[in-house]
Amino acid sequence: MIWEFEFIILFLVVVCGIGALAVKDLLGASILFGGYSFMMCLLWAIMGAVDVAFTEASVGAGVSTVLFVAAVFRTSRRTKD
Amino acid sequence: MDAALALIVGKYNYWIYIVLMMIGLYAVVVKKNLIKKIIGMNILQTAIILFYVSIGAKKGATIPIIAHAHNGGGEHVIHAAEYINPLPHVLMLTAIVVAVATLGVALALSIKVYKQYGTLEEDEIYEKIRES
Amino acid sequence: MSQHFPAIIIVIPLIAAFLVTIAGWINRRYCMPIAAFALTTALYGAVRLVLQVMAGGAVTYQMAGWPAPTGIVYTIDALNGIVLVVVSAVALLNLVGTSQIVARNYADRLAPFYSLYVLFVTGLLGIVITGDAFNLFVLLEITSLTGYALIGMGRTHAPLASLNYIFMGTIGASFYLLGVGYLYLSTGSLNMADIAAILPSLYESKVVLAAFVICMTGLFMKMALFPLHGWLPNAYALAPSVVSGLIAPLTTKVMIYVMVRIALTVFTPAYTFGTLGISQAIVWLAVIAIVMGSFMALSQKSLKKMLTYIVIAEVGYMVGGFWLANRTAMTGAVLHIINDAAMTLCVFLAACSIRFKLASDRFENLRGIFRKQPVTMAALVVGALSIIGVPPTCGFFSKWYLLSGGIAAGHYAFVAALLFSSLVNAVLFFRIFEIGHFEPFSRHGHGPAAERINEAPVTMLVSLLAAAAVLILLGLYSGEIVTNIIDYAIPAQIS
Amino acid sequence: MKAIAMVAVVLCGGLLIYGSLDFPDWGDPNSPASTHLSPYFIENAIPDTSVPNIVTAVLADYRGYDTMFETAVIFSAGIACLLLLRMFTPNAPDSRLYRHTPTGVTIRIEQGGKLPENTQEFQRIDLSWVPYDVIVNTGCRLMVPFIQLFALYVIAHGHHSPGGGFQGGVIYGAAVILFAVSKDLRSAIEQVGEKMTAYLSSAGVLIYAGTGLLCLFLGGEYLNYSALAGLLGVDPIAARSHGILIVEVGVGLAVMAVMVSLYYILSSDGKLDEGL
Repeated sequence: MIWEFEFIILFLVVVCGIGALAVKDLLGASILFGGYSFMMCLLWAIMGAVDVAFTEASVGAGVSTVLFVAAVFRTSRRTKD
Repeated sequence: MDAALALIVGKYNYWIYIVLMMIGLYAVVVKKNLIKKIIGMNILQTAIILFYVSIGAKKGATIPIIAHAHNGGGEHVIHAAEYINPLPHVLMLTAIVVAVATLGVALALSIKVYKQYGTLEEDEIYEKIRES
Repeated sequence: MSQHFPAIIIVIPLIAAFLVTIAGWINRRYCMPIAAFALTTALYGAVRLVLQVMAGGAVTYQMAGWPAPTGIVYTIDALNGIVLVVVSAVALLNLVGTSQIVARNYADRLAPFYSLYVLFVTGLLGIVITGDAFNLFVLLEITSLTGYALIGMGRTHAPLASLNYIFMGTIGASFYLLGVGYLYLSTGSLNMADIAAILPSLYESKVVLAAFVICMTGLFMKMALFPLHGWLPNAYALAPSVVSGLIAPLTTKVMIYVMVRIALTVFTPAYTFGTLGISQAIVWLAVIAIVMGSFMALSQKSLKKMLTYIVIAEVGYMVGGFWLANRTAMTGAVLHIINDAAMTLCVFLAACSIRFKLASDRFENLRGIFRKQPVTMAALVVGALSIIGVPPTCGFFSKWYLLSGGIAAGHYAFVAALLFSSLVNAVLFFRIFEIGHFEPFSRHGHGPAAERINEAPVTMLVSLLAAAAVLILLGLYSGEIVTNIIDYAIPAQIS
Repeated sequence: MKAIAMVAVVLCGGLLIYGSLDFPDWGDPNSPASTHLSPYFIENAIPDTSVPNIVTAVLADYRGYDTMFETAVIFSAGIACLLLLRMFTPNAPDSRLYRHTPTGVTIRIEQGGKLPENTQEFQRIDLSWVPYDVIVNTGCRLMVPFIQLFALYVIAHGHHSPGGGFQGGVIYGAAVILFAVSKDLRSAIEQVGEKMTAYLSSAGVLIYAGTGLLCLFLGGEYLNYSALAGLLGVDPIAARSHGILIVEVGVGLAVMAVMVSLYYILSSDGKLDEGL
C-alpha cells in the first residue's frame, strides 16, 4: 500500500464530493458525483475490499450516474445552490 | 503531542468518513434543490460504507479470496490473519444495493414533483403551493 | 412443518409479492386473492407461533442451518410473537377492507400496488421477527422503500411529502446502520443475543455510548418522535386513504418495537436504564411530544391531518412509558403498541370510508355524516372512545397502566401530559361528532335527498366492524394478554 | 434553518468524533471485529462451502437470507418506479417526427395522423434527435456483445474472483442501457421489452426464494443448500457451492431487469416512448 497514493485519493474524494454539491449545474453535479463514486471505488480497492469496489464501480460510477443524467434530462439543469 | 499525532495518523480513514458524513448531512438538510439533496443523501450513505470498509481493513493481510484453494489444498493451512475481514464487505454490498434502490425511487419522485410544479427548487415549490 | 413457521411466515408473503406481479400481466383479478392468501398464511403462522411460545418458551430458527453468531437466526419470544400477530392482522383487515376501493380507483395499477403492499408487510414482519441487527436494517429498507412508493402514488402534494419522507427516512436508516457499525466495531458480532453477551465488559466504552445514541436517534427519526416528526403529518395525510390505513397503524408501532428490542435485548436493561442515565431526558422529550402533538391536532381542519397529529402524540405515550423504566409503565407501553395499532387502524379505515364517499374529509363537509354513513360513524365512535380512553374499550387499559406507572415513578409531568392529551382527544372527536350529528345538513344547500344512506362498499364495512369489535375484545381480555404474554415479554430485572 | 442545520451537523460530527476516540487503530489485526467472527468465515469457507471467494460464500450462504432481501429491495425499487411514474393510459404525443432516410427530409406529423411504423424509407426519430453518428453507433455496437459476455463471466466466475450475481447483473443491464443510449429507446425496447423486464425480475427473485423453499421441502432449513445434495447428485459441500451459483443467477436476472426498467422509466418520463 502506497500511502501517498491513498492520500491523494482521499483528498480527491472530498473534493469531488464538495464539488458535486457546490457546482451550479445539475448535469455537472451528476458527472462529478460519478467521479466521486469512482474515487471511492479506488479507495476501497486499495483497502482490499475488491468486491465492494467492483460493485461501486458498476453501480455508483455506472448506473447511478446514468440514472442521474436521465433524471436531469427529464427535469432541468438549473439550480440555485 | 505525540499521542495526538498518533491519534490523527492511526485513524485518518475514520476522520475522512466523518467529514464526508457531515458534508452529506449538511447537504440533505440545507440544500434547496431536490437533486442536490439526493446527491447529499448518497454521499451520506457512501460515507457509512467507507466506515464499514475501514472496519474490515487489516494490516499485512490480502484480499479475502483464498489462494491455491483447489490445487493441493490439503497441506495448505489457512490463517485468519492472512486475509482481510470479509464480513463488512458482504454487509456493504447489501448497503450499496439499498442505496441505488433508494436513489431510483427518489429520482422517480423528483421527476414527478417536477412535472407537477415545474421546478426543482424547494422554496419555489412552497411558494407555488401557497399561491394555489 | 411446524418447526418451519418462522421462515414460512416471511417467505410466503415474499413469494406472493412476485407472483402478484406476474399475475398482473395475466389477469388482474388474481392479484388481490393472492395477497389475501399470503397475509392469511402469515396471520395463521403468527398465531401458531404465539401459542408455541406460550407453551414452550422462546422459539429459534437458524436460517440456512448456520448457528447463532455465524448465520442469521430468528428468535421469537412473547414480545415479538404478539407484535407479529398484530402486524399481520392489521394488514389483512386493511387489505380486505380497501379491496373494492382499490379495484375501483387504481384499476390500471393493481399489480404493482398489491406487490408493494405485500412487500411492505413482509418487511414489517421480518423486522419484528429477526434476531440479527443487520438483517433488521435490510428489512427496514424494504419497508421504507415500499412505503415511499405507496405514499408517493397519492394525489396533490403527495410526491413532495414522500420525497421529504425519503430524506428523513434515509437519514434515520443510515444512522441506525452506523450505530450497528459501531457495535460491530466494538464487539465483532451482528447477532443481537451475541452482542448482548459481549457488551457488559464494554459498558464504559465511548464507542458503545456513541452507538447507542446514534441508533436511538435514527429510530426516533423513523418513529417521528416530536422534534424529528416533520415528515409524518404530510406523508400520512396525503397518502392515498387505502394506504394510510396500513402505514399509519404499523410503521411507528413497529419502530417502537425495534426501540424496545434494541434497548432491552441488545443493550440490556442494566445499561439502558442504569449506566446510561438518560431516561429522564427522553421521558421529558416524550412529554413534549404528547403536548405538542395534541396542540397541533387541535388546529387542524381535516380528519386525516388531525389523526396524524394524534399518532405523533401516541408515539410520545409509548416512548415515555417505556423510558419510565418500571414494570407497570412498560407493560402499559407494550400493551399500547397492540391497542394503538388496532385503534389507529379503526379510525383510519373510517377516514378512508368517508373520503371514498365524500371525496373530502374537511370538517365542514362532514355535516350530516351520521345519517349518510351510520356504520362507518359507529366504528369511528368506538375508535374515538378508545383513543380517548373510555373504559370498555382497550385504550383505557393501556392508558391506565401508563398512568399508574407514571405515578409509581413519580413523574407527574408525564401523568399530567397523558391526562391533558386524553382531554384534547375528547374535544377533538366530540367536535367531529357534533358537526356530523347535530349541525343541520340542509344548511349546505342540498335537499333531503342527499341525506339517504350512502355507505362504503361491503368489505369496508365488514373490516370496520371487525376492527371495532377487536377494540372491545382487546379491552375485555387485556388482563389475560398482560398476564399470559406481556409479563413474559418484559425482562425480570425490571421491577 | 441554516443555523439550526449547522448546529445539528456539528453536534452529530462531535458525537462521531467522541465515539471514534476509543476506536482501535485503522487496520489493527487485533480489533474485536477481526477476531470475533471473521476468523470462522476465513478458515471455514472452503471446508464448508468449497468457495474460495469468501465474500461470495458469506454473501450467498452464511448470510444468504440478507441477500435474498437485498434482491427484494432492488425488485421493490423497480416496482416502485413502475407504480410512481409509468403512465398506463398514455396520451398520444403531440407530434411525431419521421425521417425519410434516402433524402434526409424530416416530416412532422401532428396529433391524429400516423405513418406505418415499419416502412423501409421512413424511420421514426426522437423529438430531440441527433444526426446519425458513425463512431458512436459502431463503437457501441461493437462493445455491447463483449460487455454482455463479460457480465456472464462475472456471474459464473463469482466463486473464484471478485464479482457475482449482483455485479454481473448490473453490467448486463449497463450493456442494454448503453444500447438504448447509443441508438434510441424504442429499439432497445424491441430487444428487451417492458413485460420481459417484469417477468425477469420476478423470475430472478423467485429463483432465489424458490431455491430456499425447495431446501425446506427437502428437509433442511430455509436456504440450507446442502439439502439439495440428493437432487443435484453431489455431496453436501459441493451442493452448497452449486446452490450459491443458482441463487447468483437469480440475483443477476433480477438486478439486470430492474436496472433496465429503471432506466426506461426514468429516461422516458414513464411513457416508454422517447428516451435520452
